[in-house]
Formats: sequence, C-alpha cells, structure tokens
Amino acid sequence: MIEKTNSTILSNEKLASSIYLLKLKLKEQVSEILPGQFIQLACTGNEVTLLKRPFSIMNAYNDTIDILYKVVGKGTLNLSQMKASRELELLIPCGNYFSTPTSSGVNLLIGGGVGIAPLFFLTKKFPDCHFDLWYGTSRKNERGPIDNWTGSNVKFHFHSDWNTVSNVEEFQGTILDAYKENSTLTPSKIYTCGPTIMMNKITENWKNKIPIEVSLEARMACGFGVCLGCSFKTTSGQKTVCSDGPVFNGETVVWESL
Amino acid sequence: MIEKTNSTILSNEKLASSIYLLKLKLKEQVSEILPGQFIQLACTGNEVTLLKRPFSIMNAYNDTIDILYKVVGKGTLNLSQMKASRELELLIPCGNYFSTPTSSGVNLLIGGGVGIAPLFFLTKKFPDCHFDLWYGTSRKNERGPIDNWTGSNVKFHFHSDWNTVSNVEEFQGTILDAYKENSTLTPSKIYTCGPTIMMNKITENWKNKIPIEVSLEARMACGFGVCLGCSFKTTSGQKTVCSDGPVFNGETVVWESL
Amino acid sequence: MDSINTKLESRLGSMVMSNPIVPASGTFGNGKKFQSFYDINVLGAVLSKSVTLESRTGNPQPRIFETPFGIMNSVGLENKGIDWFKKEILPFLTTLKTKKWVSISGFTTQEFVDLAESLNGFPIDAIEVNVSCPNIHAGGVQFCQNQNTLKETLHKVRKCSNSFLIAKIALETNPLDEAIRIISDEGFDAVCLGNTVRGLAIDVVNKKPFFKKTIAGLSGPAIKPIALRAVWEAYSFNPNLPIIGCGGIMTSSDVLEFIMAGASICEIGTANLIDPFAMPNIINSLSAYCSQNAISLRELVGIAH
Amino acid sequence: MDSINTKLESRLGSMVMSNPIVPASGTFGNGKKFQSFYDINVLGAVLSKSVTLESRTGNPQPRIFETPFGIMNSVGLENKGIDWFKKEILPFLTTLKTKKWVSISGFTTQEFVDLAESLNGFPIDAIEVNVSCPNIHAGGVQFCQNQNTLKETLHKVRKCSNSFLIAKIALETNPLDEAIRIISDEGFDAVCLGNTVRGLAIDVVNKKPFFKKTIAGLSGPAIKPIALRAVWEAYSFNPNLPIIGCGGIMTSSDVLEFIMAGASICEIGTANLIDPFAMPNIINSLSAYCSQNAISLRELVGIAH
Ligand SMILES: Cc1cc2nc3c(=O)[nH]c(=O)nc-3n(C[C@H](O)[C@H](O)[C@H](O)COP(=O)(O)OP(=O)(O)OC[C@H]3O[C@@H](n4cnc5c(N)ncnc54)[C@H](O)[C@@H]3O)c2cc1C
Ligand SMILES: Cc1cc2nc3c(=O)[nH]c(=O)nc-3n(C[C@H](O)[C@H](O)[C@H](O)COP(=O)(O)OP(=O)(O)OC[C@H]3O[C@@H](n4cnc5c(N)ncnc54)[C@H](O)[C@@H]3O)c2cc1C
Ligand SMILES: Cc1cc2nc3c(=O)[nH]c(=O)nc-3n(C[C@H](O)[C@H](O)[C@H](O)COP(=O)(O)O)c2cc1C
Ligand SMILES: Cc1cc2nc3c(=O)[nH]c(=O)nc-3n(C[C@H](O)[C@H](O)[C@H](O)COP(=O)(O)O)c2cc1C
Ligand code: FES
Ligand code: FES
Repeated sequence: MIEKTNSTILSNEKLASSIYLLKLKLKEQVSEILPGQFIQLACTGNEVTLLKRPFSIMNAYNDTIDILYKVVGKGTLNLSQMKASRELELLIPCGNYFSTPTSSGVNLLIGGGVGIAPLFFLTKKFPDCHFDLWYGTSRKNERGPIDNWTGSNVKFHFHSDWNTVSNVEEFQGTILDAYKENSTLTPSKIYTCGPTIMMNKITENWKNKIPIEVSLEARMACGFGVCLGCSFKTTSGQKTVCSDGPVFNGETVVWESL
Repeated sequence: MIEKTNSTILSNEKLASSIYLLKLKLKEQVSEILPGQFIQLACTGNEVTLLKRPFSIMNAYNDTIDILYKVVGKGTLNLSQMKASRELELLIPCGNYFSTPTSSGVNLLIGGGVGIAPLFFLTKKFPDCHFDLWYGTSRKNERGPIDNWTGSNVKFHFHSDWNTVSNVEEFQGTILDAYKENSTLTPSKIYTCGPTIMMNKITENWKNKIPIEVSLEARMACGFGVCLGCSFKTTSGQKTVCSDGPVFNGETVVWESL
Repeated sequence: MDSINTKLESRLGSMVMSNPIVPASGTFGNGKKFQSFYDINVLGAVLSKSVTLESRTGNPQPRIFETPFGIMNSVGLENKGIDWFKKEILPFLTTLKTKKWVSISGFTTQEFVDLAESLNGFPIDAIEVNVSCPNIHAGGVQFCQNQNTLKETLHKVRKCSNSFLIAKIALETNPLDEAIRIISDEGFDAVCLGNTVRGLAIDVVNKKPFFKKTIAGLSGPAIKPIALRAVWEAYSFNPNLPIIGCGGIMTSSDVLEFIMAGASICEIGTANLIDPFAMPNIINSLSAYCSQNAISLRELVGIAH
Repeated sequence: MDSINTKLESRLGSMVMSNPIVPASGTFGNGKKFQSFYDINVLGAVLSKSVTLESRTGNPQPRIFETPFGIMNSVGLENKGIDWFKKEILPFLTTLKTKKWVSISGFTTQEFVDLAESLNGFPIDAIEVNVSCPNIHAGGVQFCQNQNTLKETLHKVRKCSNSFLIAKIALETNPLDEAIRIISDEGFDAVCLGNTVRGLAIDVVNKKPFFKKTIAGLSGPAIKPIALRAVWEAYSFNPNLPIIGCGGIMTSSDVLEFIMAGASICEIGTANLIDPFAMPNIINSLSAYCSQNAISLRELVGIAH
C-alpha cells in the first residue's frame, strides 16, 4: 500500500558530474519495499515544481532509502542543491516490482545510466542469487561507486563510450553490442532498466528465448494510477507505467507507444 | 539612480512576534541612500513570489542596510525563514526621500508599526536635529529594540494598546490621541509613516498649520515608476508612490484614492 | 475527517451534500485508488473519469507537461467505454455512501444521448455532461463554443435522461452569457466551470510541439483567476443556476474564493495528483474555518457580489 | 549587449529589426525610466504605454495582485492623453536609434480613428492598435470579440493611417480564425497575440472582489501556454500574417518557443516589472543560442509546424 510520508535527507552526495546519491530517512514505517518499486518525491526548491517526481529505489534498509539521480531539469536541479536534514515529502512504495530472480542459473542485468538503480537493489535483496551486471553510461567516472558497492554475488561489467559518443542513441546500442562481443553467458532471466530504446533493443534480442523484465519510464503526474498520464499500449491493452508497472514483461510492451 | 544588485544576509533577527530585523550586506556600491527611500527585495522561498517586495530602509551604513519587517504574507514569511549568508537580489535605492529636518525647532515623528523604520533612519542621518518620536504598535514587546537604538537626539514615546485593541482602525487613532493627551510640544515639522488611515488623521490634525511629510504605501509591481500599479490621486494629478513618492506633502494627498 | 460539521453542508440546487468538495473528472480515476489513501465517503460526492460510448486508447505519449504553476495533459479521454464502466465501476460506486456522479463525453450529439439514456435506472446522483470536448461533426470545435450544437445536445440529453444533469463547459466559452442561458433554458440542473484551458508547449530542442496532438489542456493554480472570473460572470448572469467551480483549487482559501464568487460546489483536479490527501485536507480546513467564524458555507455562496 | 549579432535580425513583414525583443505596452512606461538601467536602443523596438484621446486617471487602488506565477493588474489605461504624449513623449522617442512603436487605445471606433489619424506625419515606425479594450458602444465587450466592430474599427483605422499597423487582440479571442482573417483582410501589417487574460480574485477576509472593477488582467508565466496556443493557431490559420507573441515570456527559451510556434517578434511584459534587465538579458542569451547553434532566428519562425 502506498503511503504519503515525510523524510529527512541524511546525505546527498555527488558521485559524478550531474549524478547524485540521495539517502533519505523515512519518518514513518512503510510496507516492505521491493526492487523495481519507486517513490514519488516532492522536489520543490529554487525552481518551482508542482508535481512529485518518480525515482527508482536503489536500496532500502531499516527506515532508510537510497536514490540515485541525474540532474536533467528543474526538480533534479533542486534536489542537487539540498543539504542534509532538509525534509522531503514522498509517496512510497509506488508501482509493482521485479519477479524473484532465479537461484539456479545466472540473472543478466543490463542498466543504462541511472537505470542501474533498481537492478542494484535486486542484487542486494537477493544475495543468494547470481547476477551478471552490465552497466552502460556515457561517462567513465560513474563506474567507481557502483562497482565498489556490488556484493560477491555480482559480476560487474562496465561500459562507457566516454569521449566518443555524441548522441544518446548510439550509446544506447553499445551496451548491448558490448555484451554480445564480450559475453558467452546464457542467462536464465534478464532484467533491464534504462533508456527506452535500449530496453527495446534488448527485448528484440532475446525475445521468445529468455524471459525479460523491463522497468519503464514515462512522464508522470500522479504516480498511483488515477490520471492516465503514463498510460501506454501493451499486447493486453493500455497499462499505466506507474501502477501496472513500472516492471513489465518486455515482450508485452508496444514500444512505439512510449 | 536605482541599481539592481545582490546582497548577502548578515543577520535576520526576530525582535517580537512576527517582527524581524534584517541586515543585508550589498554586493556593490550604490548611490547615497536617504531616509524615506526603500528597496525592492526579491523574497522567493518556499512560497513562490514573482514580484519584488518594497521595504523602507531603516538604516544604511557602509555597505550594510537594515530592514524592519513584519510577516504578513508569502514574501515576508519566506524572509522570516531565511538564514545568514543567503543571497537576495534587490533594487536600491528606490523612490524619493524626506526633506531635511529642521535643526532649529523640534521634528515630530509619528510611526505606526513597521512604519517606524524610515523615521528611525531620519534620526540617525541627522544626529544634530532634535526629534520627538512617537511609536504606536499593538504589541508591548515591540518597544524595547527601538527605544534602545535611538540616540540622544531623540525623545522616545511608546504607545501600545496591547490586550485592548481588537481592530486596527481603533489602534490607528490612538497614537494620535495619545500624543494629543500627553504632549504640549509645538513641532516645527512633522514626519509620519504607518497605516494610511493614521497618516490621513495626522494630516487632518495639523493641516494648514505645520508642514507634514507622509510616507505612503501601495501595492507595487515594478517599484520604479513604469507600471502605474501604485498610482493614486493628489491635488496636482496622478502620482506614483514608488517613483514620485513614497514621501509626499500630506496636504496634497487625496486620501480616498489610496 | 474529524467529525461531520453541518456548517459544510452544501446544496447544488435540489441536491444536498455533506460538503462542497468533489473530485474533478479524470483526476480521481474511478475512486478505487483513493479508497486506499482515505475513506472517500468523506467527499461531498465522487465523480468518475469521463466515459465514452466506445473504449478509447487515448492520445500518444507524452501526456503530461509541467508549466509555471500548472500542468498540461493530453490524456485524450482514455477509457474502456460505457459497457465496461457499468460492469466494472458502477457496482463499486454503488457501495459508497456519498453521492455518486458520473461524467460522460461524446464526440457527437448522438453519443451524448446514447450515454445519458443508457445510464437511466442506475443508482447515480448526477451526470456531468462534458461538453468541453471537440465535436467531430463541427470540425472539432468544442460543443460549448457553438451555441447551436450546445443547445441541441443539451436539449436531447435532457429529454432522454431522468438524472440530475450538470453541463461542464470550457472556461473560455464565449459568449458565456449565451451558454449559461442555454444550460438553464434546457433544464440542466447545474453548470460546471470549467474544464482545462487550451494551451501549447514547444520542445525547443526538437523544434516540435511537446504533445503529439499539439494542443493540450492546462490546469492547476495558473488558471485559478480565469476560473474564478468565469464563475463570477456565470453567477452575475444567472444567480439561480447552481454553479460548480473548478480550476486550480488547491486550498480551503481557494474554495472560499470560488464560493464567494458564486459556486455552490467545488471540484478539485490537479491538486489530487500533487497530493492524494488534498481533498480531505481541504475539507478539514474548511471545517475549521466555519467553526472559527461561526458561519456555514451556504451563507457564503455569491456573497462577494 | 556585447555586440550586434546579425543572427538575431528579425522581420515583422516589411519591418526589419535588430532583434525580436520589444517591451509590451504598459510595462515599460514610456522608456525613460529604463534608459537609466541600460541603453534601450539595444531593443528591437520600444513601445510606449497605450495612449487614449483624453487624459485618464485609470482605476482605483489596489491595482496589482499576485497570483500563482502570474500577476493581475487593474491599471485601467491611466495616461495623460494624446496631446500630452505628443508634446512630452514623442520628442524623447524620436531621439532613439531603434524602432519606435506607439500603442493606442480607444473606447469607440471613432477614438481609434482620431488617434491613428493624429499620429500621421510623426516619425514613428508602427502603431499598435489595442483592440483588446472594452467597446463602450457595444456594452463593454472587447472590440476583438465582436467581428463586426473589429472589422469596422480596423477598416477605418487602416484608411486614415499611413503607419505600419499592428492589431493587438485578446488571447481569448473567439473564433480566432475569424479575427485573423479580418486583421489580414483589412490590410493590417501584423497581429499581436496578445493582451492579458480576464481574471478575478476574491479577498476572502472582506468577502469582496480584490479589485474595485472586479475583473482584472492576468499576465505573466501562468498564461504562457495560452499565449503559445494562440500564436500557434494564428500561424496555422495564416502563416503570411506576421505575428508578435506576447504573454508570460521570461527567458530566451520562452522566446524560442514563441518563434518556433510562429511569432516573428516577442513582446515582454511582466518580466520587466520583476527584473528591469529582463530584456537585455534575454537578448544576450538569444545571441549566445544563435551563435552556439549557428542558426539565425529568422530560420526558426514557425519551424515547429
Ligand atoms: C518509474 C520511474 C523511475 C525513475 N527512476 C529514476 C531514477 O532512479 N533516477 C533518476 O535520475 N531518474 C529517474 N527517473 C526519471 C526522473 O523521474 C526524471 O528525470 C525527473 O522526473 C525529471 O525531473 P526534473 O524536474 O528534473 O525534469 P523536468 O524539468 O520536469 O524535465 C526535464 C527533462 O527531464 C526529462 N523527464 C522529465 N520527466 C521525466 C520522467 N517522468 N521520465 C523520464 N524523463 C523525464 C525530460 O527529458 C525533460 O525534458 C525515473 C522515472 C520513472 C518514470
Ligand atoms: C514604500 C513601501 C515601504 C514599505 N516598507 C515596509 C517596511 O519597512 N517593513 C514592512 O514590514 N513592510 C513594508 N512595506 C509593506 C510591505 O511591502 C508588504 O508588507 C509586503 O510587500 C507584503 O508582502 P508579502 O508577500 O508578505 O504579502 P502578500 O502575500 O503579497 O500579501 C499579504 C498581505 O500583505 C499586504 N500587502 C501586500 N503588499 C503590500 C504593499 N505593497 N503595501 C502594503 N501592504 C501590502 C496586504 O494586506 C496583503 O493582503 C512597505 C510598502 C511600501 C509600498
Ligand atoms: C490528467 C487529467 C485528466 C482529465 N480528464 C478529464 C476528463 O476525463 N473529463 C473531464 O471532464 N475533465 C477532465 N480533466 C479536467 C479536470 O476535470 C478539471 O476540469 C481541470 O483539470 C481543471 O481543474 P484543476 O485545475 O483543479 O485541475 C482532466 C484533467 C487532468 C489534469
Ligand atoms: C501593469 C500592466 C499594464 C499594462 N498596460 C497595457 C496597456 O496600456 N496597453 C496594452 O495594450 N497592454 C497593456 N498591458 C498588457 C501587456 O502589454 C501584455 O500584453 C500582457 O501583460 C501579457 O504579457 P506578459 O505576460 O509578458 O506581461 C499591461 C500589462 C500590465 C501587467
Ligand atoms: S502517473 Fe497518473 S496514472 Fe500513472
Ligand atoms: S509600482 Fe510600478 S509604477 Fe509604482
């Protein structure tokens, strides 16, 4: 059940240019939080924002949650200027979650940019499962933190096109290309989160072969399924990213509708 | 000449309930500031404000200015929550100023509420003139600070209707009544700033007898005479409070138009 | 909700409601999601997402854009159609103790008629007829912007329906006095002013309109002064036609502005998306206002005129 | 202004301007006060406060109210009349190197005609005809809201004036396509979209409208999506009629939105009141945009269509 609650910023650390790690202490106990779920966070600051903004939960322990965010606009700019002890209102936990990873085979995780966040949480929540984690970003300096934090159940692969890639689409292809060139793994299950076009390509690649769960993004207003702002087409009709998702079986997504 | 500049909050002290003293350090040198002039201050904070807000200058020395303000709405609420070192944009100095006080007789000053601010500045700017300063407010605890700060050129009278006055109009009359009951002074010149109705009554009282300068208030947009938002009627036609004023000869003001 | 404050009791013509707070259509889903935040029976009425005859997938993504103190939406009346609505939603609405309002939207006069008619006999308290959507027989001009089609549509809907009928018109309706006259002449029970205001945003990086359908609906605090103006004018034109105010209402003070301008009831839209507890919070603070001022809301309707 | 960037050169029909930034009437006084902040010759044109035939004291206080990301004003066209304007302001305007536009406002068709005629022979580059003000012969309805009076007024003004003529209409003008057709048919050189949007505020403590005249004009960022929509539609209706965009423009990015939607020139209103340096700042940042993107603004006009 989604709760509206308050939180206090414990820390708000800059990890790389425009990438921040935000640690929030929740004021109230909430239901169990599962990997794939997100929060709707009020981000008002110098720049005025009206709607809350959705962010994947990167980790949740005791009453603390971690958010990895990238500064792209008004709300995230506000966040980047906030200091410890500031209070932020949020809705938590929103949306559905990833299915339980396999404990027999290897789970392949492919994250693009801040899309790494929910995948990282998956590896933490299931320490007994094995993960092959591919992390693609356009900046070399984003490797360090993630690599250092992953546990022994994770094989970490980093791929950046730093200095070479000028447009995002090209980059989005390259993490999959990099995987294909460098891996001989046959995963039992695939989880991915990142730019839509990347998840689309990944789905095409393994379609009908291996189960693929994708964590989608859309512009949201409410975040709890009432406004249909985030509604898109699937093979079984219109679905909301915020409430039916964000996690979907990749094969059911009609990608053009996103 | 009005300048747009930045300032840094040096301190923002609560003097009494909802009354604050704000000290600002200006980032740039500005023209000489005279008593009666005001600033247009950007007050954006948690509450969003678009227009700058006008505040009388209560004191100006070196590159510091003092503002006495009362929390009445969004902008002043924001101000009251601000801490030292925060930057605030402003226009300074705006408007005209009081004429030079007489140095032969006694200058009578009557201030209502935060209207005391520009009168206080007058006493500081002209240490060789003598002032009889009457300060009316609805709260007893506002006496202390002002009384303590006035110099030896000032005779300070405090009048509050604390606990007895429920509506402002009644209070606004009482500072004049208090003066009439308690004073035998024949002032050479009168300066007043405060609620419009108070200044109106004061003008009526001394009309055609003693020169009266009033410092008016109006809702402002620009603060420098271009929008006519603060325009009102005088015996010599429409005038803007922000640019032709805020200081006017009380006898020229058509009070109903304010 | 602390306890029921009779000072909040409101009347929309013949309809007596516990308080004047109703969700705006399309910002409340069909109520179920809000039920998990709070008991939606505290609301003056519930109001469902506009339903059309056929199921509609709505407009392409993106559908939401934030503007200075407003939001624009291009949802495009996505809904699963009246048959699904009757099967899946009406039974749930029927379990509620508060008033149940249903919003209908058509693209031709006949669609409105069919929708209204098909709701006869169901236990609902009002139908809000969303005539602020484009009439495809009139080149896409909104029903409420053309006096003839507005008149024809309201006339036919009134004739076929035995419900309490509300006409929801655009805030830009012009001339508004004509529309108000038609709504009242055609025997509608109330007017809702109003819907979103037509707006546009350009994506300057891609040099294209942000929304695929170009024009989208602006809502939220930005439009409040416009909605208040429309309510004020409608009340001036005809103080006997009950008015529902809608547009940018966020706080109890906003509600008071609308009531004093002439609205009997207020619909809350965008505020629900910003804070799911917006409506119960407003009700609580209206309750405090009425107690502190020993005044009941009904005394305040149109008082600023 | 660092240096003149030819990429900012803009055309409003036959008028060539150094850049597309012009103050909106009534937010710039008559230019003198701004001259002490910066050299106003950096502007594409200057535009004076609307002048009427007779001197007007305007509306009572209060005249300004702040709304969510907007302001409302009830200045009421205070000005000292055309004779004073010619004697006191035109000589100052004549000393400027940039284009000089003059705004005129009337309450009858004849007043517009008299004003326009009396400006013949003066060295001004354009007259902006503010037909968004109420026509007292038509019960106070704005000129632009009635096709007949709009047509008659523009026709007569065009006949008597030899100036470059701009019709400034309300953003709510409805039907807009008709108004655009009339403006173009009557030989006006450009349309300005548009003026403030009619809004209301209630003072809930006093239970009265905040403004003595009840309805006031809403401007600022809140109305930007509405103004953009109007510009977009006007350009769709007639891409050959030059458009001036106006409403809520605060930044260079806002200007780009208007240009891409179809405006050749942009007027800046409320922004001037918030920050006297708004216009030169916008010009500088447009200049940086054009250089960085190796593009000239003229290529962008209407590009989002
Ligand atoms: C389920 C979900 C989970 C997300 N998780 C994360 C996360 O863990 N970390 C993170 O950094 N970001 C995440 N996002 C994206 C994040 O919500 C947006 O970056 C954020 O809302 C932008 O807000 P803003 O005010 O800074 O940008 P705005 O000023 O609103 O817009 C600036 C730009 O940001 C992009 N944008 C805006 N809203 C969205 C949105 N809802 N989805 C995608 N792009 C958007 C657009 O390109 C827009 O032009 C997630 C989005 C969704 C839907
Ligand atoms: C020349 C001048 C000098 C002033 N000097 C001082 C001063 O030294 N100290 C001080 O505390 N205040 C002073 N004021 C008043 C001050 O500008 C207002 O209190 C302030 O603008 C309110 O802003 P707000 O955002 O808090 O209120 P808002 O949220 O804008 O409005 C809340 C209430 O404040 C009042 N108010 C708003 N604007 C004005 C205004 N321009 N004038 C008067 N009342 C207003 C109204 O009653 C309104 O209902 C001065 C005003 C003028 C015109
Ligand atoms: C996401 C969204 C969806 C909407 N859907 C509908 C709808 O289906 N039917 C309708 O009559 N109005 C619809 N509206 C308009 C609202 O009911 C309301 O009239 C408008 O948003 C103005 O109120 P507000 O400013 O409080 O949001 C919708 C508004 C939004 C924001
Ligand atoms: C204080 C004020 C005074 C105005 N006076 C006039 C006027 O005299 N004539 C006119 O055509 N428009 C007038 N306007 C409207 C502006 O020119 C402009 O069209 C409107 O404010 C929208 O632009 P903005 O959102 O950038 O302010 C005035 C606006 C304001 C805020
Ligand atoms: S954001 Fe409202 S339904 Fe998904
Ligand atoms: S506030 Fe604009 S003229 Fe005085």
